[in-house]
Amino acid sequence: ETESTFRAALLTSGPVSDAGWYAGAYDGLLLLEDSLGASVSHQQTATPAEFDEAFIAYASSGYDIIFAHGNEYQDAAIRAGEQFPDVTIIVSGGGRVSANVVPLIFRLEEGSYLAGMAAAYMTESKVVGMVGGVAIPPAQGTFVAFEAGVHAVDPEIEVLEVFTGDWNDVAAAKEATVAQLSRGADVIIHNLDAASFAVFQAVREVVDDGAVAYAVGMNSDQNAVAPDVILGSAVIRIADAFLATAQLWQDGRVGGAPIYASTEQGVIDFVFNPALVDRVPAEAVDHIARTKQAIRAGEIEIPRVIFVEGEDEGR
Amino acid sequence: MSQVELTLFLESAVRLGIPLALAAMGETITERSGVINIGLEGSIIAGALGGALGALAFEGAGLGVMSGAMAGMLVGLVFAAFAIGLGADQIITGTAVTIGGLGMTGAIYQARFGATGTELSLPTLAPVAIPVLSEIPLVGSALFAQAPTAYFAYLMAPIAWYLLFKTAWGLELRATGEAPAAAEAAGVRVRLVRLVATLFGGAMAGIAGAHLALAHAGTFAENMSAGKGFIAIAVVVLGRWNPILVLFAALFFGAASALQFFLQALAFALAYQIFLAIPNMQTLAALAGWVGKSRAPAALALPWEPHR
Amino acid sequence: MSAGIAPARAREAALLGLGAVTLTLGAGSVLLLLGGYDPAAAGAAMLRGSVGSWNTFVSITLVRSVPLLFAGLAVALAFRAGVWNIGAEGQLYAGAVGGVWVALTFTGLPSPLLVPAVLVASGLAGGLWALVPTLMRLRLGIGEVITTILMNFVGIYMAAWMVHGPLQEQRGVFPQTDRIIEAARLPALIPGTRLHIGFGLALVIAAVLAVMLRRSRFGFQIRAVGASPEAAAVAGRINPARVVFISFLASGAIAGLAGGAEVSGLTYALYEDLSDGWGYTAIAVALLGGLRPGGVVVTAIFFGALQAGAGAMQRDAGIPSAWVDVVEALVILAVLGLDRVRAARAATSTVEGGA
Amino acid sequence: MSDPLVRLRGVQRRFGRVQALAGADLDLRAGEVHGVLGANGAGKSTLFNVLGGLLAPDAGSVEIEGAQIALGSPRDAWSRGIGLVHQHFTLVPALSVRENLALGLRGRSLAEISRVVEATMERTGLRVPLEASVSAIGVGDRQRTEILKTLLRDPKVLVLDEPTAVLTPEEVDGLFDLLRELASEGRAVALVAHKLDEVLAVSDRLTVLRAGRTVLTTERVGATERALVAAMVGGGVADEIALGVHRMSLKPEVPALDPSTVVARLSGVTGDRLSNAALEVRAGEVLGVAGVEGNGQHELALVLAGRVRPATGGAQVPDEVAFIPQDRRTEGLVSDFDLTENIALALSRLDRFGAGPLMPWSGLAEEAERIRIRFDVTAPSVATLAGALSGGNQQRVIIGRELALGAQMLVAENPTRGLDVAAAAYVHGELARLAAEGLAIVLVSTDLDEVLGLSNRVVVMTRGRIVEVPKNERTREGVGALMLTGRSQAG
Ligand SMILES: Nc1ncnc2c1ncn2[C@@H]1O[C@H](COP(=O)(O)OP(=O)(O)OP(=O)(O)O)[C@@H](O)[C@H]1O
Ligand SMILES: Nc1ncnc2c1ncn2[C@@H]1O[C@H](COP(=O)(O)OP(=O)(O)OP(=O)(O)O)[C@@H](O)[C@H]1O
Ligand SMILES: [Mg+2]
Ligand SMILES: [Mg+2]
Repeated sequence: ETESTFRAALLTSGPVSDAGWYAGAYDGLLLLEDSLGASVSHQQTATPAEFDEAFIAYASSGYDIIFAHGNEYQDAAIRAGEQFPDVTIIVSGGGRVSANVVPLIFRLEEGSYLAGMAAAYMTESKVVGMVGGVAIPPAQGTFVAFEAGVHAVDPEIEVLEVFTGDWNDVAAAKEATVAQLSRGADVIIHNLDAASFAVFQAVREVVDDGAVAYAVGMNSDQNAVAPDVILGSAVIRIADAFLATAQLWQDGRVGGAPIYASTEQGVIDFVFNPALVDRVPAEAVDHIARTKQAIRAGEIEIPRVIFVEGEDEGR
Repeated sequence: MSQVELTLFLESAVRLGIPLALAAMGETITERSGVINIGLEGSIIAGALGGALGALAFEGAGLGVMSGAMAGMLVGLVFAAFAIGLGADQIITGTAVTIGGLGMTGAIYQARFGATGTELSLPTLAPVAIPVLSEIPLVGSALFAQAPTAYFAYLMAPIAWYLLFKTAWGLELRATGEAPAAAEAAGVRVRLVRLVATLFGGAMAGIAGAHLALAHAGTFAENMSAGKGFIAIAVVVLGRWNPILVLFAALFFGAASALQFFLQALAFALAYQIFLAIPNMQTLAALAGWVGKSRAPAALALPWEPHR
Repeated sequence: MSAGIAPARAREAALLGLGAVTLTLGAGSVLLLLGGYDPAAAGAAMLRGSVGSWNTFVSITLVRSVPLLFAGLAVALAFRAGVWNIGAEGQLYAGAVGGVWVALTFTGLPSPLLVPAVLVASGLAGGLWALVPTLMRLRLGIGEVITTILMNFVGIYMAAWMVHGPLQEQRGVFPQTDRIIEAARLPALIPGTRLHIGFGLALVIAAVLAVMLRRSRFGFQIRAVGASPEAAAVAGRINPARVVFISFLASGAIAGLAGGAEVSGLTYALYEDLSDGWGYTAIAVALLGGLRPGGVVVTAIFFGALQAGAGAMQRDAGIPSAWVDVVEALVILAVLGLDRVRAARAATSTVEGGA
Repeated sequence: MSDPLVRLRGVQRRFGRVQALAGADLDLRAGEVHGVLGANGAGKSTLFNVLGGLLAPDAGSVEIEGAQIALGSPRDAWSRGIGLVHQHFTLVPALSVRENLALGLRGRSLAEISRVVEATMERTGLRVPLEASVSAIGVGDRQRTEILKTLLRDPKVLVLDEPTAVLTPEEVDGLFDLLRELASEGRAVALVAHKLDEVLAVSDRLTVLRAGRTVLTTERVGATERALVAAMVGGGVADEIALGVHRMSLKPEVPALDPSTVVARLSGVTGDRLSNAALEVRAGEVLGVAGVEGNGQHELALVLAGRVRPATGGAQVPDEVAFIPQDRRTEGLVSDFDLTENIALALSRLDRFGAGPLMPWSGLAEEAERIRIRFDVTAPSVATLAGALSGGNQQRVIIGRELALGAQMLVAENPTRGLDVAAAAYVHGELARLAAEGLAIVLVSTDLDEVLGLSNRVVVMTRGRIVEVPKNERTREGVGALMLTGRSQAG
């Protein structure tokens, strides 16, 4: 019987079957089990009332590292961190830092900035749209960057924004998308969970009617979901980020400062949909590739929503 | 709004109203029999999963809708077994059925497609434009270029109305919901009537769920019913327990919901949470304006056991 | 329907109920096995996570029961008066907003003043949220079932707007309020545990309601109006509108306390999704508790244990959240079956019978 | 003699601790009208509910046309040709009369049903407003609807549980003619009623139940009222007074027209079925109000009792008015409350039980027990739910409670409806005694004998107007004519 090296837990506020944000985290947890031999556990919390409870339960039954996958966990994480100094808590998208509570910040802005550039090259109507779920800082950040990416290519392009208030409400997402399409948008990016499928469906319906329009995937590589309409995806490789974080932690290098996951480590990316990439002008593909290099090298400043307490301009 | 935008707005209103109309129409029949099924949400989500799995298995959206109806009905049967068979409290049973329906669909989905889900691509229910009718200016495309389930809802409204108010069966159903003791004394099989009405309601909610999965999203997602069961129950009241009015009430709610996205898309500088609350507030205002006193079936939610 | 039933029939009903319990639990086990999970481990985790130790029971189960307790009492009070308040969910959110607003605004107050102020504000806000459906019923004759459902949605969005807008934390990025100061937090009821005095307050309210309903004149009026408004008016010369008005608002206020106690006793800030449909669960809690305050206390703790056990099932037995919901639903259904057994036994042993 | 159509033997039925039937026997023969008598709570309704398939017996047998059968539901009973008109209405208030009539008649088209309804109304003379909602019609129309509903199914055995209480004398006569005719067609008819003269007038045979057992079955010929009452109440309690008071003529003198004795005064009260109604009620009198159902008597009673404030016109009524309302099951009692609670409903207001925010439960429970015993309510204890009482016993609870109120005025609508002979006599005696002690009593009743027998003054209501009946016209005929025409024969 192999002795497990450490115990890792994951908290999510939504179902891990969303093939997106939460699924990525769950994959990350399984990766820790497979690659590092961690013994793992997951709890899906429904309300803030459960946050403290879950942290205490995991910490007091000997878990070493807890991935709390969402900014909503940050206050409870700080409290638990004080009560259980030996445990390390990683808060995805969190804003508060302590010795053993560390935000893991995904620089998805970098990917969505590139997505914005792609959208700008492809729009004919000079109107593009963004459909969000809940207006939390990481989501707003991706939209700010998307808009910047668009305007980096063509400042004249109009960018629409809408939030449905629900990551999973497909009907709402569909109508929000239709509303933007009807206002002339022909490239739509989303920041949703399960409801993202409705965005693709809405775009597909106008495409089937003969229009030219594209959707942009987000969070995970969604290119295969709707290969007929998705131009490309702004990707977070969450599982890789978890693995890298766990390795850092094993080396004793986690604590007191945020961890950033970006294009630099290849955690964030923008990937064209291979099925549609031949429609993209070579000039655009090239420009985006060059920009990606520049971002990686820190030569381009991507606008973003700053939300970590005391965060400086560095990485 | 321009002409084009208005048309698009109306289309969107109808699209959003249809799942509510389907579920609420079924619930109307159920409630008319004296049973309030707040487990409707469970039937809707089951219909969504049943619809998705059926469409995949039979490689067709039509059979998917049928599977959705069956799944919704199955959930209705569980509700009926306790609320009608055992005479257990309808509200508690409905609460359990909602929780169980949401859980069971998630569990089945994960069992079938893996813990982290998958990017399903389903045969979808494409909109079908009805010749001539869909050419009517303004409302034509909104009403008559929709998914087939929409036409089913249009058809069901008068059919349900006729059944309810013009047939002996409808009379028994209404009597059962108003005064089960009197209905029983007149020879009506109260529990049988209630069972049938509940199964019908479950099937309609299942179709609503299948519509969500196959006509709206083109996929299944956990919790994708997003509270529509509760809104459908409100729509039943707004429609005064009359299938035809319920159809209009659902479209009204759909329009109010569509408005929020158009207002947001027009970039009104208001917090979007306020837009989200608009349909509910508009409905409250509408109630204050027109419904006045409408009365629920007198025996609604009261368990019934034959005297014996 | 108050019909005394014959003993033989009561026995049949009891058997039917027992059958239902066995069937539900059996079905649950089979389902879990089919899903590849161990029902015994699931059950053990559920028990351990809810009543496995005194601390577990106090710090998790009882803590979880607090909002259900307040909201359940609110629903029971309303239902007893014949007011179908399905709106505890919205009233809870309103109460949370009201409470957190006071906690964030009057930071200069000493704790013995600030804590009561927070609770009073949440009660007032919940009552205010109930005022709209109350007036729509009494002035316009519009049934409260629909208006309270609609107000629930409005309440949830109102709270969401608050944490994105007027009450958003200082830096204006996260959808939550600032943390409330220590002085505004509810002290522990049992030192060393997470149980805050909100639980004690709820018990006090339960006791007051119990005495009021059973012993007081106004409580009697509430029961009379709830059981038969016509007879209350004609035989009892009671003004049903007055009784409805007072009990509807009081119900809203108690539901509001659920939200206030949650933010000031547990989460210390307002977040979106504060409640997982507790206002709806509360209806089941109230009904299963027989609409009696004492019964509500028991069923609220039972539901608290169910939720506590659900968390432990995920953590300790590795059962996914969706499956946990299935188990929860089956447990509720099994309890319903047991309730039928109990009712049937009661019918055989008392004169009145009555369902 | 042929086999009876229905043979009930040794039927037993228990509700919790109450043995409602303890071995009841009954034969119903083709061609007969069979009167069934018994004190309140004797088990008459329970027995017929067993025959109607609503209740399952704990023991005993039900034979129909010689075959022993188990009736599983009312539907079964219908299909065996048993038609039951219940003591308490089993109509659906929210539906129209026509819909109520059609309910459960599967296999016939609505048009066909309408034809049969018309024909049956024609044949029986029972006329009902077909399109009206049942919630909007009076008790008389409801009773007619119930009877029609049963007749439409063409039953072989027709059972009517206290159908006459709410009908006018003419209608009672008409109904009895109809029952005789139905019997002569070869049906069996069973009739439950408390008025001995009525039952004796129509029946061929009689059965008396007491405490759940059949104590007497006899041919009409040779049966005396006295023997029947003796069987009903058991032994010597039945004396002449019990019979006499029921048909007494008190005819006390009208109290002096002293304005100081006016207890209540209405002037020009209009609205809700009342049109320009004016009335004075004086201490010490019984003011009888007669009229065909639905002419405003109920509304008048509500105004006089202070339960409704009139829209226009003046109404001076005492603060506290004892009130026996028309519908005991919705206005008089809360079915889900026990007897103490129902009594508390009215009496907890009284100072004599003490003030303060708490309910004086101990005093109220004692009072309830006192009323239970004084009015001989058949219930195991004051903790029995009102809904579980027999109809007559419910009425006793209300009367007992309202009389205990000690008000200056009593408004009573059909106070003895559903009471057995002895109880009705007792109530009549109480009313007379209380009037003599100075209580002002308004007696609204569809029972003309009761009105004429007890009242010092009589008024008639037609279409919301109040007309006083001259002393010399206070006869069944005179008042009857006034009720129909609104005009006195003399005037
Ligand atoms: N201070 C606390 N605050 C909140 N929750 C706590 C606290 N201490 C313990 N708990 C919770 O209560 C559970 C049981 O705690 P406790 O240590 O009292 O139980 P135990 O008897 O040791 O049981 P076990 O053997 O399962 O640990 C813990 O797993 C934890 O979730
Ligand atoms: N559903 C019930 N639950 C409990 N007790 C009942 C029920 N129905 C009848 N009883 C009791 O059974 C007894 C017989 O009642 P039943 O109604 O048969 O009397 P009845 O002869 O019809 O009287 P009445 O002349 O007052 O109508 C009464 O004591 C009554 O309280
Ligand atoms: Mg421990
Ligand atoms: Mg009777």
